Amino acid sequence: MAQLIQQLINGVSIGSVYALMAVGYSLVYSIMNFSNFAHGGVIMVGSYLGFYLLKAAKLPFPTALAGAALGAALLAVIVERIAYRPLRTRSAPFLYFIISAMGASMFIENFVVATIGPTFKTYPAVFSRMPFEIGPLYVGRIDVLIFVTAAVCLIGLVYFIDRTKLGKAVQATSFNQRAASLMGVNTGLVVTLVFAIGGLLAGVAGVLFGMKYTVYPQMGGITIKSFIAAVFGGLGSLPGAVIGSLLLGVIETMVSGYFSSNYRDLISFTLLIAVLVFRPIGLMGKVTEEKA
Amino acid sequence: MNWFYIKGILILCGINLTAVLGLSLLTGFTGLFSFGHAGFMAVGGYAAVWAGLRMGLPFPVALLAGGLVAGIVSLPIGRLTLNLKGDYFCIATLGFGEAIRLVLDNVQTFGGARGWAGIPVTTTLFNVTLAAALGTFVMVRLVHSRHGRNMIAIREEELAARTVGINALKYKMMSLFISAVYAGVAGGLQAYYLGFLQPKMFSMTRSTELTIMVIFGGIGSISGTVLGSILLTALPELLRAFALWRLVVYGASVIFIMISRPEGLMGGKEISIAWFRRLLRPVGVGGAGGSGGAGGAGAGGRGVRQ
Amino acid sequence: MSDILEVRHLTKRFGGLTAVDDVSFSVAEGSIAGLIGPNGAGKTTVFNLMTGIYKVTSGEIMFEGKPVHDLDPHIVAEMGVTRTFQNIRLFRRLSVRDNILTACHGRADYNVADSILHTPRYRQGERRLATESERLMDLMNLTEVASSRASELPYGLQRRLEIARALAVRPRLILLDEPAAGMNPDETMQLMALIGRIRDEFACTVLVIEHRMDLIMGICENIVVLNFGRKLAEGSPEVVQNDPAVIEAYLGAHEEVSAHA
Amino acid sequence: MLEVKDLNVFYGGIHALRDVCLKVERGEIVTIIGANGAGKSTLLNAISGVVKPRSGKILLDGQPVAATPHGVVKQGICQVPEGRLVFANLSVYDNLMMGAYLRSDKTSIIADLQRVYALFPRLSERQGQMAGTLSGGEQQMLTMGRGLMSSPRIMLLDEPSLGLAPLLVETIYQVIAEIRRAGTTILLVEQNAYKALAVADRAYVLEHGIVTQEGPARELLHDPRIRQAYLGVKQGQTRVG
Amino acid sequence: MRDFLDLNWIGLYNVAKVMRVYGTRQSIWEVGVLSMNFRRSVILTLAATACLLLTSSVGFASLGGTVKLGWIGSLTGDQAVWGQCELNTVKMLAEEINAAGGLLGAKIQVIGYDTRGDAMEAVNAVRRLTSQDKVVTIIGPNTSGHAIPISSVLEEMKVPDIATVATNPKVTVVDGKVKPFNFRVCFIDPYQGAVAAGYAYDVLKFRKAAVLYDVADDYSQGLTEFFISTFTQKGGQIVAKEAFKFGDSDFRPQLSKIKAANPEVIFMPYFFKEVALSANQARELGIKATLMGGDGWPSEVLIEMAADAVNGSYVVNHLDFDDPDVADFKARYTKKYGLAVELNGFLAHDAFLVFVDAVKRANSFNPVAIRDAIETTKIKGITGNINIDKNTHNPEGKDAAIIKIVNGNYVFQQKYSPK
Repeated sequence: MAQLIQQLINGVSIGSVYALMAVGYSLVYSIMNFSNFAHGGVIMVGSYLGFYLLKAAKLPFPTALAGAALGAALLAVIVERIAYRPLRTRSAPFLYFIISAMGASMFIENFVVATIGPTFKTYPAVFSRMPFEIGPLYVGRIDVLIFVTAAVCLIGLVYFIDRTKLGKAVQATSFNQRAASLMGVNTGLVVTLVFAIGGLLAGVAGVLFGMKYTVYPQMGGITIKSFIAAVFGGLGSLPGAVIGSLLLGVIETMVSGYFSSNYRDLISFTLLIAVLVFRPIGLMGKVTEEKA
Repeated sequence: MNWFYIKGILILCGINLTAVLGLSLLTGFTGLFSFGHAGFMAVGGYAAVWAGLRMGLPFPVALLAGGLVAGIVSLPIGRLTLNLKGDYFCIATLGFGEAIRLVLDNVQTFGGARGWAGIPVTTTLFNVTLAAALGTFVMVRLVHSRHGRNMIAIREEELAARTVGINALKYKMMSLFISAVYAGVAGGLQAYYLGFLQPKMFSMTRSTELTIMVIFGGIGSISGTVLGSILLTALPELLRAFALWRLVVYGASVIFIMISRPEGLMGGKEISIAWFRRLLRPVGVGGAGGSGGAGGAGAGGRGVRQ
Repeated sequence: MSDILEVRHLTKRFGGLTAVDDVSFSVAEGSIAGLIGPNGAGKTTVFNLMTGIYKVTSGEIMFEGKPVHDLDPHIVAEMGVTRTFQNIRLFRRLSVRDNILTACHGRADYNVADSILHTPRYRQGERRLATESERLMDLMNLTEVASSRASELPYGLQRRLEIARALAVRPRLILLDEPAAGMNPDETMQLMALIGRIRDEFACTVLVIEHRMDLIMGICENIVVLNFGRKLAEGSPEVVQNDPAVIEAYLGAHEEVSAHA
Repeated sequence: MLEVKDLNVFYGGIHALRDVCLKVERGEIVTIIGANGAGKSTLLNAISGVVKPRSGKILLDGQPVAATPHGVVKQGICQVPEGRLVFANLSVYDNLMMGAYLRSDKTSIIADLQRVYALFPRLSERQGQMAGTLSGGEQQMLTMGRGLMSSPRIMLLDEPSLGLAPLLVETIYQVIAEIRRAGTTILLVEQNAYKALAVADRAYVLEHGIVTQEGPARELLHDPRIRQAYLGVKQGQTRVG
Repeated sequence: MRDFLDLNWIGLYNVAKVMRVYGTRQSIWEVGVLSMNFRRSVILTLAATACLLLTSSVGFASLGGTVKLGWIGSLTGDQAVWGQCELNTVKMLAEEINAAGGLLGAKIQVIGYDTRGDAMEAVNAVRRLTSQDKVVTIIGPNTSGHAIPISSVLEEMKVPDIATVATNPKVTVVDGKVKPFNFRVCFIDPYQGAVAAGYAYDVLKFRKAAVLYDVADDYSQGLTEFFISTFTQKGGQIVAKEAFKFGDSDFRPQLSKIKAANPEVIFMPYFFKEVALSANQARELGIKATLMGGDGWPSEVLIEMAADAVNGSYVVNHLDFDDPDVADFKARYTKKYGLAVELNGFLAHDAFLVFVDAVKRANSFNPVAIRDAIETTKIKGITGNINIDKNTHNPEGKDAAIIKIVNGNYVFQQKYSPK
């Protein structure tokens, strides 16, 4: 019993990491309707920024976190300007966006390898590594922080999107840019804003990921799991991304814990495909029946 | 430049071309975007080596067997995933590719993650060229038949295609099957070229590279596919002297081609004899305005929506 | 004349919304019939149900005595029912010729091997498809623009191409979804003539959704009126025009336009 | 009030508008009629900043209008796009409030909202519903209501009757007349030349991107050439009624 | 090398020119004269490609007074940490020899190519090194997956290769036949696995072991296999065998399961990043068992990332870090590059020694002569005595060093060979 609960805790904590990355990715997806594969690269850069701000600049943690988030936001905006905007003004199909995103991701990763180098970096200890012990169970401090951050980010974003005027403008832009611009919405700015928020989230995710694990140029690769989780939950739905992430985390954990860690991903993927076969838009995806 | 080295690059071009041709049918002509094609290469590679080494089949037959097995594997996958749209299909194929790799990592009969060594090096420039040329020939003929046209129709407007009597699922399956066969053959060629197989060789990065080659060459163009795969295979080699920076340059060129020429190198156009004739006409005299199909094509500069 | 199409108690629900509610009507073979009603009455949904794009919730659609509901669109097309779309859906990046050639595909039966080897069967098939599409382009006055991209055609020609593409399937029943939308009266006039010609030359039955009353009343022999997913009225143009329910829900009391003229 | 001078627009390689000149006076309804592809929508898009003209001037009260769509809206020009471009994923209320995006005076926004609800009672019934689930007619009402919410000085209406049932077309045109009565200037682009000419004060005829005719709407309505080309009055006439 | 750089820039400039044409095409398109420019751009592309091909074809064989030494490995990708350290090491040693008068009077020029962690790239790189650059020997690569496929090229071009850490037995011997041009300076998977298992059972007296390994990694699978077979043969019990997949950073599900099996020792045969993460997580879950690992462990980064978690763990290593020769090399490296030496650096160091020794004994730069000389290598490297066996091309009888991590230091315990 204790082990089952411990595994659940493990699963939720892994899921929270996925969720934190998936929220920013899903936000951009819901507005731009394409998978921003450069998101992982932005997370990685955010993580490095946080590392240097903490270690080299010796800034206090909140300042370093803010700095990393801002830096990542800036990078996300730059990527949008260079790699996506020209495509957008030409309303190119989503395929081109994905390829451009891959190019950007490749560029960012290898740029870091070439300049900073491939070595892993370790965050200085900001929090104690010692977990909370509740009876036979262990809950990591950073895990709690990550879970809370993911939840706060989600709630903040949902509030922003659903309750604020700017959020409505974002939704309107996502549905139809031209119509939104005819309402007086500066759509270019809105898109920039969306990428900036996505970048902010990526920066936060990067710093927390770096603290929990480590920092290295290929760390963006883990976002693949977040994409899968977002698909699982339904693309474009922010709560879907989070729920999908938590579910994927728990499923992976349960499969490794009670079935076979050798075939964990195979089983998770099979489950994903099974979900998609019965519900092709994911768990909470927007139903858009094609109108003839 | 040394011939031995060039030969190596050319063999690699041929292997990539074979795989990319298949993917071009799926992505460029049928409009489906796969992230798992390296998975089919893996299946084909392992099957071809199995057929050659364990069953003793001659090389060409083993290659075909590899292709066939990859094709057969694609059928159930296609049945389950081909109804998914856009990114959902991408993720599903990505999942498939990773799953194949995981299985190969675990199955010790094929050497597991440690790989399968001791495969005779049979792939030569001659037979790679032959395979790629044959593959190109078949593909050209295929896309110029009603089958090819039906696939293009599905890419352009699936619903309309279905209402004029095109069995969309069947043609998508056919497209996936054929592209898997190509990938399988390419996997076999690769296995017999390296003399070694390891699941690591068929990572998602490999799938991504193939897709980038298709898009780079141009959607819906066989000549673009040929050009794209040769150029992009050679590019990293030419940039070899830049060591650390070459993948940075590679990534930048991919972005650059997407934003400056998003329809890819050829973009729906084909190089034919007539095209060459136009090409060789003095520039500026002949073609202003573009004549017929070749000139007027190319995904509209600024899309007029609806 | 027998009925080529019979719709019985057709119902379609989307979640809680009933888009089509117990609708029954029939279309006589060789006739031109109209389906009208206010926006949102469920007309296009009926078309989608007939062509297999949606699955019916309950009820039957019989085409030439055989059920066609719940079949896939391509099978329905093979049986002889095809359609056009409200928002034109052409193969945009293909030429006019290739649009039609593609739709003719059912007329050739060569397989993949034939196409690779260019067997006589392939050559015959391709020749047959080519002649067929040339003939269609001729009939529909599209020969001049045969090499243009579909997306580059002016609007009226796109409509015509879509009809031509549908005819390439050799339908026994063709469903036209607002073919006159966005056409001026002159073009609408030509379209009316065209629909009549199609019926005669291609020996097929036409069912058309349209808001342009001049067109509907001018060519339809029988009209079905839908409102809120239910059948409101059915009958000849005269009957429908003077039906008070139809006037109230759809046509409106007209301060007649021609008064200005 | 609004003046377009020698406007040239290229779409891809196509010369979509050639030296188009146009004037709309305060309080007028001016209509532009013409065949499909004549450049009517392009003209509206150029005025509202969606399309960049190659050359020419667009003046509002003698001042050049802004180059971006949001700038144009700020100046009091609002385009109601064709094809019922509602924000399907937002509620009716939210759609209307999107119309008031650039305004911040709460009380006048609410007053305008009441006015829109009075014009289109259907919208007030459905204010909580997702716009995507509205019928075509309701969507057209919504786009117009949304346009009004920006409290425009001049409204550009693009094909308001497209694809609507006859009864709805009547309603929409009544509303158009009413909007004008309330003091908003209207530039109307229509396929349905009859309706447009009946409601408008003046009209322009656009053919292949060139203004071929202009004059009071009533005169054009009786012009035999126009009658034949755009009103379909040729042979006997089969007309309801 | 420098010639290459210069000439390729010209090619690149041509590419840039082509791309500028692409860039402006968008506006030209609008005027409708696209076909002309399209054709021009294609011609330019083809021309540029031809330029690139031509310019890079100007290769030089060993000019009077230089001898070329090749290196391949990952400079980018997941394995880049190790690859870059190897190349740095080889370059540094070459510079040192050159400064001291060179090798047989010739200066050593090191040409290093990236494999991107891709086997095809490795083959291409070797083709280029052997044919165009005409190197006399190749050092590297750092994974078995690349060392195996290059052998056919080596045999065709008759150039020897000395692998650094390619530990799969099949790198040098396949189906009982030794590959004539493949050598290595490290011990192989079966040996290392057996050392770990033997030490755990015989010396540390553990009876219940668990294994956590990377299922997608050949090295990890190899060690796991031989650890388990030796340990069970001796009478020990494997209470849990759990896998993760390369790229994972969270191991708690597997560790929770291992914890429930209550082992005395956990064998972790993978690289230090994952070791640090999994060790930390094991301790966070309250696992108190001793941890044990192979030559993927030793690194300064491991201590930095997980000093407490790995305290008291045992590592099977190639060398004793406190050996004076090792310390000297470490100091030189750190002084030059400002970085700590990764394990691969030590093996690259010894591979370089083998090369230098073979050239001296062969007294020739002929690759085949060098190959013959390597076959009879008997030298003392910093990782121990390297006596290449003619029949296996492996350094036979190389003792493993057992190291214990004590308070953030790698403390040498003993040289150990399994019985």
